[in-house]
Amino acid sequence: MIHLSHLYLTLPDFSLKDITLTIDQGDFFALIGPTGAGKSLILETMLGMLPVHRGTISLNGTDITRLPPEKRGLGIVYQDFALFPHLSVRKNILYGTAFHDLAPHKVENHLKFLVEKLGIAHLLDRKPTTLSGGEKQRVALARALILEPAALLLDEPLSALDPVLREEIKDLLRSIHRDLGTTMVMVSHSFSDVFYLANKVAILKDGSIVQQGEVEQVFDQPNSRFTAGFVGMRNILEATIEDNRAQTRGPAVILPAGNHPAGGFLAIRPEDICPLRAGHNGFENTLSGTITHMAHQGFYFDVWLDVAGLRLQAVWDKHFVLEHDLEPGTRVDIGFYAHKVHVLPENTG
Amino acid sequence: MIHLSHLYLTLPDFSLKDITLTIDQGDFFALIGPTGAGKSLILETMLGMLPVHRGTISLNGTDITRLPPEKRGLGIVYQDFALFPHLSVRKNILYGTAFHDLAPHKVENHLKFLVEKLGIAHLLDRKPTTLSGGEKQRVALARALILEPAALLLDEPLSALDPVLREEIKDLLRSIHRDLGTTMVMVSHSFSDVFYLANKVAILKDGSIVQQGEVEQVFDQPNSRFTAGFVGMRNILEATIEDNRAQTRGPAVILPAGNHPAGGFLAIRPEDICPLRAGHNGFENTLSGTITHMAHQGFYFDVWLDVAGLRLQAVWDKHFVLEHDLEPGTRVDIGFYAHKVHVLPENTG
Amino acid sequence: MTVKPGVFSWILILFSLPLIGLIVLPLSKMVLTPTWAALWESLNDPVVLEAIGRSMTTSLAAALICFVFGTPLAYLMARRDFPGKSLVEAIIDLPIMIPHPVIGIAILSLAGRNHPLGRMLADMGIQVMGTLTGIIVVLTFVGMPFYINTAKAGFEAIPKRLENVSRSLGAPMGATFFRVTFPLAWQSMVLGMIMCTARAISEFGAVVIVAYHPMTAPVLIYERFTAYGLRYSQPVSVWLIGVSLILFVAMRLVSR
Amino acid sequence: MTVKPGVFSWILILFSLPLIGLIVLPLSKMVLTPTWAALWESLNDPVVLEAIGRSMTTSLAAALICFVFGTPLAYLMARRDFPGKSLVEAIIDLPIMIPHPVIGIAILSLAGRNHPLGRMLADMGIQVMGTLTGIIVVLTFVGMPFYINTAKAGFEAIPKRLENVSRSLGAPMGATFFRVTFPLAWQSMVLGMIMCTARAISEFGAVVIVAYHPMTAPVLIYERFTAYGLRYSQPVSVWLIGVSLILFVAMRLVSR
Amino acid sequence: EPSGKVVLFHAGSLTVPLAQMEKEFEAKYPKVDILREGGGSTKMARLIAEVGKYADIMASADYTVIDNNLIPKDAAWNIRFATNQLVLCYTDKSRYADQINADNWYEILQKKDVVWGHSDPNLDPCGYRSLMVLQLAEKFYGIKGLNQKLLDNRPMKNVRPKSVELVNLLKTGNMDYAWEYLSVAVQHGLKYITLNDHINLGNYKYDNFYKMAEVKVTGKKPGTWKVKKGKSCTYGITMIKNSSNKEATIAFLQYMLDPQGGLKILKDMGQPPFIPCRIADQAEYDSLPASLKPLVEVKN
Ligand SMILES: [Mg+2]
Ligand SMILES: [Mg+2]
Ligand SMILES: [Mg+2]
Repeated sequence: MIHLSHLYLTLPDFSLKDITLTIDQGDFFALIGPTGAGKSLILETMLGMLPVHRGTISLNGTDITRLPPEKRGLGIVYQDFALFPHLSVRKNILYGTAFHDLAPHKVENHLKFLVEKLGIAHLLDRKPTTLSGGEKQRVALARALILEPAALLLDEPLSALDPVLREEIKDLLRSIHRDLGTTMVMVSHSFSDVFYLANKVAILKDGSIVQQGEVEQVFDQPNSRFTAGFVGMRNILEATIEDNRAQTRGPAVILPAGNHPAGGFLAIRPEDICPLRAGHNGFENTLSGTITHMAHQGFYFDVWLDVAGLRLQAVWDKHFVLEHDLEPGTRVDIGFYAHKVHVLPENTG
Repeated sequence: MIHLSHLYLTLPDFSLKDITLTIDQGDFFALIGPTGAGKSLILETMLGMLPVHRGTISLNGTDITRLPPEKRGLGIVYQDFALFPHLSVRKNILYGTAFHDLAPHKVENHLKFLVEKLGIAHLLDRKPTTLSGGEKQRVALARALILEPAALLLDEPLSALDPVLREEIKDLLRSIHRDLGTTMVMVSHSFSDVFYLANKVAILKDGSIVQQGEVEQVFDQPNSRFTAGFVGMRNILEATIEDNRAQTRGPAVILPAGNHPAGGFLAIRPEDICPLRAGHNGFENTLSGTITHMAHQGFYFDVWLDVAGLRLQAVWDKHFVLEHDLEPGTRVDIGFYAHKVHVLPENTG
Repeated sequence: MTVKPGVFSWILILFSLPLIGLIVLPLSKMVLTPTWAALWESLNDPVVLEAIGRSMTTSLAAALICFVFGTPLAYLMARRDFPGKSLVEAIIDLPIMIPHPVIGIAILSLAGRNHPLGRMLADMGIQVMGTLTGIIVVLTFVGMPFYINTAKAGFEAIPKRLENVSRSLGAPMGATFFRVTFPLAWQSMVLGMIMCTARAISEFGAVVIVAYHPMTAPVLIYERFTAYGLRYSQPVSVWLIGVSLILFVAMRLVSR
Repeated sequence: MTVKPGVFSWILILFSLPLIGLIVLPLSKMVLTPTWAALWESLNDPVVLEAIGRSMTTSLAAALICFVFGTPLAYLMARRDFPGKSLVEAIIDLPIMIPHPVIGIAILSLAGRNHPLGRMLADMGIQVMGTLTGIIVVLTFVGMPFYINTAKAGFEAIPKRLENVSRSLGAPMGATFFRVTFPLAWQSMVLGMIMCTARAISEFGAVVIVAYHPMTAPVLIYERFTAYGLRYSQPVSVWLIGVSLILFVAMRLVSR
Repeated sequence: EPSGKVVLFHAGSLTVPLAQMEKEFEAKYPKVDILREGGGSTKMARLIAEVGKYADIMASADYTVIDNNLIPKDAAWNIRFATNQLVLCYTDKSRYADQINADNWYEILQKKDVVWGHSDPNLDPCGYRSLMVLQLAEKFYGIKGLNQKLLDNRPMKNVRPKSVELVNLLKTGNMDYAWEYLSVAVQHGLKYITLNDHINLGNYKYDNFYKMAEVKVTGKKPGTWKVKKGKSCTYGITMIKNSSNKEATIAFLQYMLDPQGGLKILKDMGQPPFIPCRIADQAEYDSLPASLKPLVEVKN
């Protein structure tokens, strides 16, 4: 278990403020936020590369706040792989074993196991410069994993890769986590990667944590406009609220039962705004609108609607769109569940 | 119209080979391929920054192969925005007007129009260093557009942006193209961006064009394993073919009518592999399989299936998955159209 | 309040001290020895003032020449690839390794009336031996690598894309250079001029061969040291170093 | 076969020529003037051979000292931030601007018996005036900025992340330095030693004050020039430059 | 009125009095700028004769340097204007400073821990004269091998190009003893041992004894040698033939050789002048500029 407690860090042009996080054994923990939010800094701080000004970091109950990096037992994989260019792949992977008291035959077995699992057994005698991006990332993973780190820190492990490679490495990370049970802490700026890989997430903005929790929970219950936007709620509507009825600038919207503030924002995912089809009549909210424009996105369509003066965005299945000959100008009936309407208090970022 | 004819370019560690392209007035043309395929080099060559070794470039019928960049009338927007850091936003945008014979009041009007359209009217007196990534990209666009370039070249205009900003700028590019009719040539490595924005696409690999044409056509009819993989056909199956029946390593597959090679690869998009629902019985291929694992991707699920020993990947609607309680181990019936099976000859890349 | 600095850091610091000491100890002894009276006295000596003025002006003139002719060269080296580029790079670094007396001798032997170039110069009324012209030529020679290498690094630090954008916006190469490259590289150019001036101010061996008179400050310091001793050379050194430092600080401030 | 080079490129080239000429013309004249006979003759002169050998060995010794003590300093400057860092940077650059005679004078006045340090050295049997020791001290002084700045640039070019990874893999700072940083920065260190040696080989003004005898090659060249004239100094210059160039090429090759 | 630059090459040992003369003369003739360049006399003469450096006047610490290097090509005459003698200089801090005297100096100079030196005999008359003093001392004191024993205790590193440079080495404690002209010792406030006239090269009456000392110095090219014979220290001065500012040059010479002008300064600084100055023969006398003739007599 890694525990960051009220961590403060001040750099000339940036600071981390009051970072408190708990990463449990076996977690795949994601740190996510826009560029410059301080995600990578948290990793550096955990690694011991940056001086902490206030607060503590503990690993399995031991305070490691002042421990030098080499004594922390955390692994790191950087976006740019950071392989040692002067060493062969084998020597890269074995680099750390020289500093640990490991039995040679165990190291050899572990190496064999890892390079098989990562599919790099044929690369052992190559120099890193001759490898592709995906191969480099695999070597970087093997180099960290061979030491069985208490946790593996991943700094945007997918950003430098092509889309095809990205899928490959994503699958690989997933399978490493599943099969080896390594605790992972990943920095990312893509929520879809987080969705695919992580079980817990913390959302950062300007050096502070805006929200954290289980991925599904943060995804479903963003606590601010910022998080709502970040987790893909593209419809954010100003509204005044009375009981469970919200008045937007266009139509009124039924909210889930519960206590709501008098004013604030409604956030709705585009994929939760559905076309009314036969057999789907449980929607609390049914409205009528006109398609203003559409964008083919491969598997699905982005659809923009004008609903009584309110601009809404929906994501609809490609098959449905084609079967129903939807196009700009078409009038459609839509519906969404009350529980898919998220209410955010007025004063959130 | 921009026409590249049999262009060759040799650099110390890379070369472009026999590039022939036609970009029509008003096209949104995408150049796409993995890192290092030579996409950006083609832009540089069109701009006149790199010496062409063989072949010609013409613009509206005039040979511009040897013309210096400043006489070509092409605009460029780079991934890193490349704003002049010592000039205010206003001076950045007006920079090029000093070199063109433009009436001052027209320049002023055009500036006003563009900054309104791009939403940067309030930034005119700022220095570029104080802007966010999205703002920078808008300024870079305004700077190029104010000269009404014969074509606007975009070098990965979305890569340096956060996901949220990326959507914003994507919409903006779309609306510029629609409203101003500017011919666009975009380098990208994401097929989904291309799908959203472009009408034509050329796919590059190792300095050569592998395939080009209308986006929908390339998307539907990739001519090689490489393109198939690139346009998202994640199921690529070795097969022997007789008439319109293909024998994979698992089940047999019905192909669309037509002449097929005796051996080769079948490529099927994951979103074309559908669960069998009531009322959908037109599939030529219906098979039965077991879900091996699943990944929640937000709006949809990635589903991996074992179909009589064949590993297939499908993308299924979230609602469907949840409504039917699908999970690893569930047995499902699936179907796909014969015309969704793409046959690729054996010897392709 | 920080990650514990390891033993290794202390070893680094310990090993770094001898060289720092080698610079600081002799120079501080040099600067601290002269009395205020001696400093004041030498400030009233027109020979001293003239020599320091001459060192400053000739060094600045050399830096200016490097700026005018070295900037294009630095820009070419930073931006263009051409066959023999590394040869040109080596040539630019040559003045660092040529023994200083050889520099003076080589320049004198070109400028003498036994050489066509020398005759040409003489016909134009240009003398090298024993003139400010000659001093400036020598100082340009020794200072040039410093200017060119610094300016070149400055140009290299400017993304080529900015120039590409400028040209795509209709600015020819010249306009691009003056509107984009120059304003952005300006600070490195000033830094290069400072380095060049600094190197030029220190030169003795090459200057003393080309021009014993008129005396630059280092020649005067040498003359004073060998003829009168430490006591009379030190105040000149202190003033020269002091004035140079003020000059460099001023140049940096102006370049902001 | 290429994008038309504009007028501007030609202007750049034209402006670049004067400085290239300023280096190439005097030096080629210098190198081409001596006859083979004169070159051969001076090669048989033990005084010449000794002086060149002395210049080489003392300059290399200075480079070695810079390597040992300058490498930690360069590494600190490249990797650590500390208050007063820009002051230390300025101190490291000082030897470039200190007039060469002043360098010699300053070092001599520290080394004499009238200074505690000088007495300490004398008690240890170390003499500076007129010894190889003294020459090496002077050459270290003048060559040090070249080594430190080049090595520092080399260290800066190595991504800090490689060191971070090494430490996260259990290697303490020292092991990280020797297993990762050092092998990767090796080429810049050799380049720094070449720059340092080159600068040291050229030094005259500071050396002649500390040690007239034993003579380094530049002092011999000066002495020959002033006592016998051009004809007898040129062959020595040619040999010195030639041997230096061979040395530098060899060092570069070894560092591959 | 004379104006312009006058370039004056001179023996390093004349630096201090000449600086004083420059000041006085430039005050008298403000339009003239005297530019002095001091160094070993032999070297300075060679700079003119062999390297072709420009000078108007050459003042040597050994008048024969002018005869040997400059006459007849670069100069027509040679005026002897002052004498000097060699002394052994030291400071309070020199080792054995409290013991040394005119009788035991050669023993002190043989001590292993004593650092002593002289200037380069090939470049500076003071250098070969210092060596002559050692040879004469061997003869005068009748100690066989004294010269060699002394030289054995003087490594080459203690030989410097100019005698005046040694003063700084004494003052900074880098050297204990150095051979200098008396004038230099006086001008720089050094302690010094005055030697017997037989060996100090200061009294022309002992020229016959001085003649027994012979020093080999380098010739016109490396590897060639010529022999210098002992002779009393006599300073010579000449005007260089291709002087382009004869008016101001002659005006300065006229001032310098005047018993009320330059010669007085020399005298005050410990360097006995010849009054009047001397020239070798009538032919040279005839070639003198008219304004100098009254200040000079023909005397050998
Ligand atoms: Mg980051
Ligand atoms: Mg690119
Ligand atoms: Mg004067």
